[in-house]
Amino acid sequence: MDVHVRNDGASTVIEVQGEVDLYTSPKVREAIVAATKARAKAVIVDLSGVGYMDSSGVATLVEGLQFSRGYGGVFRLAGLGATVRQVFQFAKLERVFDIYPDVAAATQSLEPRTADGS
Amino acid sequence: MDVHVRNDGASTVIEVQGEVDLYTSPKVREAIVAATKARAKAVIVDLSGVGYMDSSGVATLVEGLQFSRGYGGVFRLAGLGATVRQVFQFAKLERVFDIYPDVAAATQSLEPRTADGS
Amino acid sequence: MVRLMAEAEGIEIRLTSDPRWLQVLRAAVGQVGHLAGLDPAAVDHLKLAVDEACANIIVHGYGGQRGQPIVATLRLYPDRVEIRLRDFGRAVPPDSIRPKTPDASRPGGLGVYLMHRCVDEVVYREADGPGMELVIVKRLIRSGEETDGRPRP
Amino acid sequence: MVRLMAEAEGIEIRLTSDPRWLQVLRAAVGQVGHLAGLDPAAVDHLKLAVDEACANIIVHGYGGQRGQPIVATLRLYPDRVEIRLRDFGRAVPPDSIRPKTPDASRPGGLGVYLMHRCVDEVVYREADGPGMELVIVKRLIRSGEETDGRPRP
Ligand SMILES: Nc1ncnc2c1ncn2[C@@H]1O[C@H](COP(=O)(O)OP(=O)(O)O)[C@@H](O)[C@H]1O
Ligand SMILES: Nc1ncnc2c1ncn2[C@@H]1O[C@H](COP(=O)(O)OP(=O)(O)O)[C@@H](O)[C@H]1O
Repeated sequence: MDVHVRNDGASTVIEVQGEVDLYTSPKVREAIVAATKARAKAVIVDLSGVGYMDSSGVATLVEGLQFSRGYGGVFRLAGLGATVRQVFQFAKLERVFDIYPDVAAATQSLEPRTADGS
Repeated sequence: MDVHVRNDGASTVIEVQGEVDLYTSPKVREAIVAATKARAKAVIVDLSGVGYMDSSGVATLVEGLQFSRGYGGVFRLAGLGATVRQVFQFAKLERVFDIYPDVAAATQSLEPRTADGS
Repeated sequence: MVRLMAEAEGIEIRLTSDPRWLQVLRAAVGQVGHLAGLDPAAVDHLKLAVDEACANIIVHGYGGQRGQPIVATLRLYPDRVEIRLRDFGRAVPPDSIRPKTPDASRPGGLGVYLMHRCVDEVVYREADGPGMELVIVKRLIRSGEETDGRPRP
Repeated sequence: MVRLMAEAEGIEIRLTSDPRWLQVLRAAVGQVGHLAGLDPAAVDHLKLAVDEACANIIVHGYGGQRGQPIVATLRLYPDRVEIRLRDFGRAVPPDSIRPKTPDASRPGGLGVYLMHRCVDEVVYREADGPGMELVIVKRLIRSGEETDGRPRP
């Protein structure tokens, strides 16, 4: 499993690749803790490369959401595949998280609205 | 592993999906034996859906080639992925078989040449 | 094939309580599910149930201590896949291990609940000796049978 | 991680001489190779070597008889993955098992040859008791090291 973090001004994107379980979730947690400690305005976790996630991965994301809420940040998930989405459904967390089809969609809605747009 | 056989006039296409090993190669052999017993003019084995093949699979294809040569038939392989191709390289069989990028290419060259094409 | 399937056929995997072996066990469980004819979603469910059960053995049974033995037995029956997990750690009364209703305000506490969502049976038993024994059953839905078990007319 | 990797860490898989378990063993071997940090092509090679060795145990060691035991031990070392296969079938002198040069005019006879092409060591040994023991070694190429083993300047 790999975790890549990139900062593109408005948001911190945490890209996760591989299987998230008891062995690998600490690495995801590390990235989330770093981003939320730095009080990133928006954290987007890109799960499009994740084919498997167990409850330790889910718990890590719930923690991230709580950290982020603690300072009024935005915490979003993007690109959940069918297998991962099912775990969120089972855990009744589908409505607790802000879930977007992909990072582009998650980022786009962060941009400040144009004057004539609101 | 699944084996699907289709006859499209000029050729019998044996489409193999999955992993070919000691457990599954008898199913591939069955299809090849049936086609060559029926003296199919051309047998094309589509391996594009095969992610793994061991020596029992290779032996099955060598047998098929021999059956086919026995009555002057054409025997072609199509769509080998990197993993399968490597096994053929190791076994020094890359030049023994007629290997095509896909079934379309393997079928096309079977068609009788047009009058002005030769 | 039918003859062989009539009796249980199995494979046994002995690992230690190190989280990195979980992915190896999952890969093996996935292939057994595939062999049994489960569809890909059902295979995922079986993998998740076994993974959660093993993670609990590592975290609760062995308190996070590495290098302790876990024995997984994967068996194919005509009507089900059965996976037994045996540990030699701290045992708790089998019926004290119960699914908790998910609570979004608290991370964790999902393992046993997910196991029950994913498979047909989750039975903890007192082991013969130290530790616990768990049997996980995933039933095969044969063609001609509805998901609710009623045969088709 | 470094501390854990300094000693061998392993997983043991007990299967029977039924060809359908080969795919389960391969899946587990693949994950162990992945854990070791092998690239996907090297993982494929390791899987093929183990698969060919097991197929030979089934066909030659047990003469095709089902239900006979095979024990695979998969170990991670800092510099290599080591896989031991133990059977309890008909033994032959270890050095009689040799790679044959591929011959396109004859199907079969490729197993041992492919094993040697795929991994760094293939060592058959007389077992302690009936059957044979085989050790397969795939070395890890660490960054800063060339494929020929010479350290970079
Ligand atoms: N293998 C086990 N050995 C001992 N206790 C266990 C075991 N598995 C589960 N438990 C107990 O069941 C409880 C519920 O587990 P679970 O639903 O997975 O949530 P969590 O592991 O997050 O606490 C655990 O907190 C633990 O007390
Ligand atoms: N596990 C084994 N037990 C006994 N004999 C074996 C074993 N593995 C290989 N052999 C012997 O080595 C020979 C070469 O094997 P191989 O190269 O795989 O070709 P093939 O299996 O097609 O004969 C076999 O024919 C067999 O005599």
